Amino acid sequence: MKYLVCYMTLGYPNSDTFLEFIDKSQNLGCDILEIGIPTNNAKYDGPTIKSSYKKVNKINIENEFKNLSHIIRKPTLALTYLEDHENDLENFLKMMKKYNFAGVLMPDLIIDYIGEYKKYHEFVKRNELNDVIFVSPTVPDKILKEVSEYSDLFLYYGIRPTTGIPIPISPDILVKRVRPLVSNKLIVGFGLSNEDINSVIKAGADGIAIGTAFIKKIDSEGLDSSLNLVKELRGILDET
Amino acid sequence: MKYLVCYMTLGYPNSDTFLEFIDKSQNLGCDILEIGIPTNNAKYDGPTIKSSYKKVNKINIENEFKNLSHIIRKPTLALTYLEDHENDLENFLKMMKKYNFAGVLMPDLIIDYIGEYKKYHEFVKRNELNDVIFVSPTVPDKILKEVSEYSDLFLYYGIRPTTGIPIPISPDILVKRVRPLVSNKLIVGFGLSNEDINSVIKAGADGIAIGTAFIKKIDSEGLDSSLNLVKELRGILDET
Amino acid sequence: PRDPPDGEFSRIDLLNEILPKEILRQQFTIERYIKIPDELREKYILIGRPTPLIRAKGLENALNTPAKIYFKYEGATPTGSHKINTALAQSYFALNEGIDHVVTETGAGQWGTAVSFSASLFNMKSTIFMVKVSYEQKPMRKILMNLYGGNVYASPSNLTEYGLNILKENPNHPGSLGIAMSEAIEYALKNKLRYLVGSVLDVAILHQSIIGLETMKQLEMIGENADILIGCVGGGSNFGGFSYPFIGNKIGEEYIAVGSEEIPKFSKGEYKYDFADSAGLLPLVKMITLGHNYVPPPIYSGGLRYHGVAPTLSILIKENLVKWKEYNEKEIFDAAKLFIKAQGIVPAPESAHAIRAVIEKALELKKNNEKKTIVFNLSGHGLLDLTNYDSMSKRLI
Amino acid sequence: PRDPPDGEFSRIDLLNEILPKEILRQQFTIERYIKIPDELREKYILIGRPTPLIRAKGLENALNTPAKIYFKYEGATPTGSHKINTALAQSYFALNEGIDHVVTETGAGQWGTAVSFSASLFNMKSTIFMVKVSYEQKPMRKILMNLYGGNVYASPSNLTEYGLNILKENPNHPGSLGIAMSEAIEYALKNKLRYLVGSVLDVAILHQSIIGLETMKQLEMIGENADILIGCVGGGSNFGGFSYPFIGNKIGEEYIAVGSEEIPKFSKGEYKYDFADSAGLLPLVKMITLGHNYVPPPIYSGGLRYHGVAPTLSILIKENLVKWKEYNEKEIFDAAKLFIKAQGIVPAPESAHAIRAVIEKALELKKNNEKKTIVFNLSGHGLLDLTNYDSMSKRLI
Repeated sequence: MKYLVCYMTLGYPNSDTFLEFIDKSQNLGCDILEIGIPTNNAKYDGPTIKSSYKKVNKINIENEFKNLSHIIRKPTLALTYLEDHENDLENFLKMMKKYNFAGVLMPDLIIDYIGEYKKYHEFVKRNELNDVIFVSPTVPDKILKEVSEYSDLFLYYGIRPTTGIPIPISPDILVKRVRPLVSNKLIVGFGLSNEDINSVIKAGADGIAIGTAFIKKIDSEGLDSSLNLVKELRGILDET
Repeated sequence: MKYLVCYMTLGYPNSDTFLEFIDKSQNLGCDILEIGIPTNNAKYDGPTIKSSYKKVNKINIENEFKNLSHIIRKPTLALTYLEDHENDLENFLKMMKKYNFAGVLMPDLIIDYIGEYKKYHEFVKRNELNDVIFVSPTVPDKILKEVSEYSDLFLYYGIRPTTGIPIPISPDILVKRVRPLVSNKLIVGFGLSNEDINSVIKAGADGIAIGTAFIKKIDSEGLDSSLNLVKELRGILDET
Repeated sequence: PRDPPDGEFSRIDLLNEILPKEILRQQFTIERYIKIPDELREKYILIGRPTPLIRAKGLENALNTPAKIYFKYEGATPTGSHKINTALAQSYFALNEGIDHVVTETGAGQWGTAVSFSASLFNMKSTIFMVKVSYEQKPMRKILMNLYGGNVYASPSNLTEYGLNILKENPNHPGSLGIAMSEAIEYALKNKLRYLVGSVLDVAILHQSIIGLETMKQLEMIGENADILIGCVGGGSNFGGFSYPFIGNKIGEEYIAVGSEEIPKFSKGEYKYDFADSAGLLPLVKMITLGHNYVPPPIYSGGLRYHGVAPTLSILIKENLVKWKEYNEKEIFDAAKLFIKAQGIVPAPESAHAIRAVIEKALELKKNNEKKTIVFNLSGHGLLDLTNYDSMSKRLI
Repeated sequence: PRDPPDGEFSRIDLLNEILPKEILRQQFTIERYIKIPDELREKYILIGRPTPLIRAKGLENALNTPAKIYFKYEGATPTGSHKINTALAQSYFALNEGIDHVVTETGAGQWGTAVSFSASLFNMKSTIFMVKVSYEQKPMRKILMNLYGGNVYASPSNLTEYGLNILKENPNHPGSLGIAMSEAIEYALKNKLRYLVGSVLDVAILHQSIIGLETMKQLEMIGENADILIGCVGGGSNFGGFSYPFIGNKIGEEYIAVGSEEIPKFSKGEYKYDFADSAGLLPLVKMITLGHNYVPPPIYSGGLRYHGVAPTLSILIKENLVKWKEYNEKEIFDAAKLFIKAQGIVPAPESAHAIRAVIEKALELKKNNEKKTIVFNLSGHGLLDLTNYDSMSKRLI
C-alpha cells in the first residue's frame, strides 16, 4: 500500500472548510495529514501555498489546533520552518503535543541547519513528537543516507526546488537514485503531476505528498472538487 | 687522378700576364683551362669575376684568342653566357674552333634555356666543339641526370649560387646527392675553399674548378702567388 | 534555489517560462553523468573539442621550477573562451523545443559572442543586449557578434519597457549588467523566446564539466597525475567545470579558486541567500556573496566582477575542500606579461588570475624542490583585450 | 637567385652578412629532409604544434556538399599565423651562432608578431621596423609585439641613415615595406645582428613544410585521402609549406594556389628575374612577378600585396602542376562571412582567399555529386583584423 500525505494550510480557506477538508479527506484515502503553519517566510514554498498563508494570517493557531484535535484520526504532522521557532520551539512543540499532533516536519532543518540538525532532532524527540525529516535533491548522498535513519515515520523527499511549480525534472531518475540510500519509508512531494505520481511510485517511492493541488482546487472549484482529488489520487496510488 | 679546372678571365689583368698565367699554370697542374669571355651580363658570377670583366672590357677578343691559341696545351673551354650570343652563336663558335678551343661552357643554358637546351647543344656539336654543361643544385634530379649524359668531357656542377662568395653550404651533402645521378665525370666549382675541396673530392667529385681565388691572388699578391696557388691546389688534389 | 519570501512573483516560476525545459531538468537533476546528445556532440567537435591540454614548458623554464605545469586551453575555441560550452548546449535544447531565437545579455562580450555563434551554428536568430558602455568601448566584440549574425543592442535600449523607462529618466544612461539582463528577460518573455544563462547556475557548470572530463582523459592518455588544480572564478562555471570532475573522482590533492582582490568575495563575502543576478530576477541561492547590489570597481577582468560564488563552489570553499586566493591587478598584469613572453598566448585578464596562482604555487614547489604537477584552466584568450593590456601597462607601471 | 648584372654590390654577398649561416645552408641545400634540432622541436611543441587538422563540418553543412572539407589551422599558434614556423627556426639558428638580437620589418604585423615572440622564446632581443601607416592604424599589433618584448619602431625612423634621409625629405612619409626592410637590413648590418626573412626564399618554405608534413600524418592517422589541396599565396611560403610535401609525395590530384584579383600576379605577372623584395636588396630570383616596383592597391589582405610568387611555386605554376585562382575583395568577404557563421573562426582576410576557392570547388563537386576530399590551409586567424572586416562590410555591401 502506498501512502498519501495530504497537505492543507491551517485554517484555509476558512476554519470550517479547513476542518471539513481534513475530516472528509481521512475517509477518502489520506494516510497522513500535513498541516501548514502560516508564516511570512515560506522559503521553500511556491506562490500558491505562500498566498494561502497570507490569506489566513489572522487566525488563532491554538484555536485552530484545538478544533483540529477533535477530528484527526490519522497521524498528523505540522509543517513549519525552524527559522520561525528558533526562540520558542519548546512552547510550539508542547502545544502540538497537547493537540494530538504526531510530529513535526521542518523543511529548512537539513538545508539551513545542517550543522545542528541532531540537536534539534533530539529536542523534538524529548518533547515526545516524531521528527519527520525533509530532504531535497541538493542534499549530498552521505547526509541523505544518514538523516533518513534518524527520520521518524518516513523521509520526506521534495523533488522540486519549490512546491507547486512544475519545473521540468525527471522524477524517476531522482527517486531511483535516492531509493537505495533510504531504508526508511520514502514519501515524495513538491509539485507532483499525475504523471509524476506514477513515475515516482514505479521508481520505488512508498508514497506521495500533495498540497498545492488541493489548494488550487478549493480556490477554483471549491471543497468538493478538492475532496474528489483526494479520492482520485487514492485511486491512482492503489492502481500502481 | 682528380682534375683541376683553372679559370681565368680573357686578357686579365692584361694580355701578357694573362698569357703567362695560362702558359705556366699548365705546367703546374691545371688539367683543363676555362677562359671567361667578358660580358656586362655575368648573371651567375660573383663580384670578383664581374669586376675582372669590367677591367678588360676594351680588349679585342679575337686578338686574345689568337695569342692564346699558341700556348694552350690542355683542353680549353670558353665560359660564356648564351644570352650574349643568341644572335651570333655560330660566328662565335666558329671563332673558338679556329683558335683551338676544345669546347664551350654556357652557365645559363640549363637554367634559362632549359626548354631549348638540346637545340643549342646540337648546334655546338655541329660546330665540332664540346659542349660542357653547367648545372646547379636548383636543377631537378631528372633533368640533371639527363643532361649529364649529354655533357661533353664532364658535367660542371656549381655548388653555390654565385662564384667567389663563400655562402655557407654543405658541399659534401650536395655532391653526395648528385654523384649517383651522374655517370659522366663530375667537376665541382663556385666559391670552393680548401676545406670544400677536400670534402667535395671525398664526396666523389672527379675534380674541381677554381677561378675567383686566382683573380684575387693576382690582384693582391701578383702573378707568382696565383701560380703558387695552382701548385698548392694540385697538391691538395693529389693528396686526397 | 529559493524565492525571496516577499517577492511579488516567483523567480523559480520565471525560470520555468524563460529557460528551455531540458535546461531546467538538468539544473535540478542528480544524475552524476548526463549523456551529450549526438547532434550537440557534433557541434562540440566542430568547435575544436577536445581543446588542447598543453604543457607550459615556456612558463616552467621561465620559473625554473621542478613542477610540471599543464594548461587546458579553452581559448582555442572559435569564440575564444569556455563560454561556448554552455551556450551550445542551451541553444540546442531551445531549438529542440521548437524555438528559433535566443536572447541574452552581455557585459564584456565573451558570453554574447558565444551565444551569437551558437545560435548561428543551429541556424537560430540571436539577440544580445550589451551594456551600453561596453558596446561603445569594445566595438570589436560587437563586430564579431554581428559577423555571427547576432542582433546586438546597446542596453538600455528602446526595445523593452524596462529600457524605455530608464532612457526616459536618463537618455545617456551607461547601462549595467542588471539592466541588460532585465531587458533580455523581458524581451524573451514578450516574444516567447528562450533566455540563455551564462554562469552560476548548476546547469552551466554541468555543461562546463566537459573541460574537466577532457582534461582527466588527456592526462590519463599521457600518463600524468594532476596534483594541484587551479582556475579563476567569475561566477564559478569555468572553475567548477574544470575542477569538479577531479574533485568528484578524488584526483588531485589541492584545488585553488582564484578571484580578484578588487572584488573581494572570497575574503569579504558572506555565506547567505542572495539573488543569483544583480537584477534580482533569478532565484535566491545560498552562496558566498558581496550582495547583489554590490557595485564592482571597473577592473579589466570584466568577467570577475560578479558579486557571488556559485552555490556548489561556495559549499566546497566553506567545507575547505577548495582553497581560494585573491590577487590585485598589478600582480595579475605581471603574471600575464610573464606568461605572454614565455608561452606566446595572450590570456584573458580573467584567466591571468589562474596564471598568477600557478606562478606562486610553482615557486613554492621550487623552494621545497617538490616535483608536483600543476594543471590549470586557461579559460580564454585576451586578443580582443589588447587595448586593455595597453591601458593596464600605462596605469600600472 | 642571382645578382643584378649592374648592381653596385652583391645581394648574394649581403645575404651572407645578414642571415644566419645555417639559414643560408638550408636555403642552398638539396637535402630532401632536414632534421629539426631538438631545441627547436621543443619550441614547436611549446607553441602548440602539431596544429589541429579540423573537419569543416559547419562549412560542409552550409554548402550541402558531398565533399569532405578539412582545414589545417595555423591560426591556432599563439601568434595567430603560420609565420611563427620560420621565425622560430631563423631565431634559433641566429642564437646558435651567438647572436642575441634579431631584426626585421613588418607591414600588417603578422610577421613582426611572430619574430618578436620567437625572440622572446629564445631570450633574445628583437627590433621591428613597422611601416608607419600600419603602426598608426594597427595599434594592437604594436601592443602585442611590445608584450612579447619587441622594440617596435615606425618606419621611416631616425635609427638608420636610410630612414633619416627619407624623413629629411618628408617628415610625414607614410613608409613602405621596402623602406622598412631597408632600415631593418641597415640596422642589422650596422649592429652586427641578424635579419630574419618572412617569406619567398626557399628556406622559409622549407620551415613552413612542417605544415604539410603534419597534415599528411594527421590525414593518415584518420585514414583520409586528400584529393584537392588549396592555400592562399602572399609570397608563397604558406602555400608551399602546406602543399609541397603532398606534391613531392604525389598525394592528391589537384593543387590550387589562390591570389587576389586586385594584385593580379597570376593572371598578369611575367615569369622573369626580379628582385625578391620591393627594396631591391635581396637577390634576383626567377619568378612570376608584377615587378618589384609594382605599387599594390590598399586591399585588406595586406599579406597578399607582395609583387611576386616564390620561385619554386612559379615553376610549378608554369609547369601546370599547380593551378591558380584569383578573387576580388567582395568575393573574399562573402566567403569569410559564410565561414565565420559556419565554423566560428574568423579567418585572416588572406586565408579567406583559400576559403573562397574551397567553396567554389565544393559547389562544383556538389554539381557532379563527387565525394572528394578537400584540404586547405587556414594560415591565420583574423581576430586582430576585425576592424578591417567592419570597414569591408561597410564598403562592400
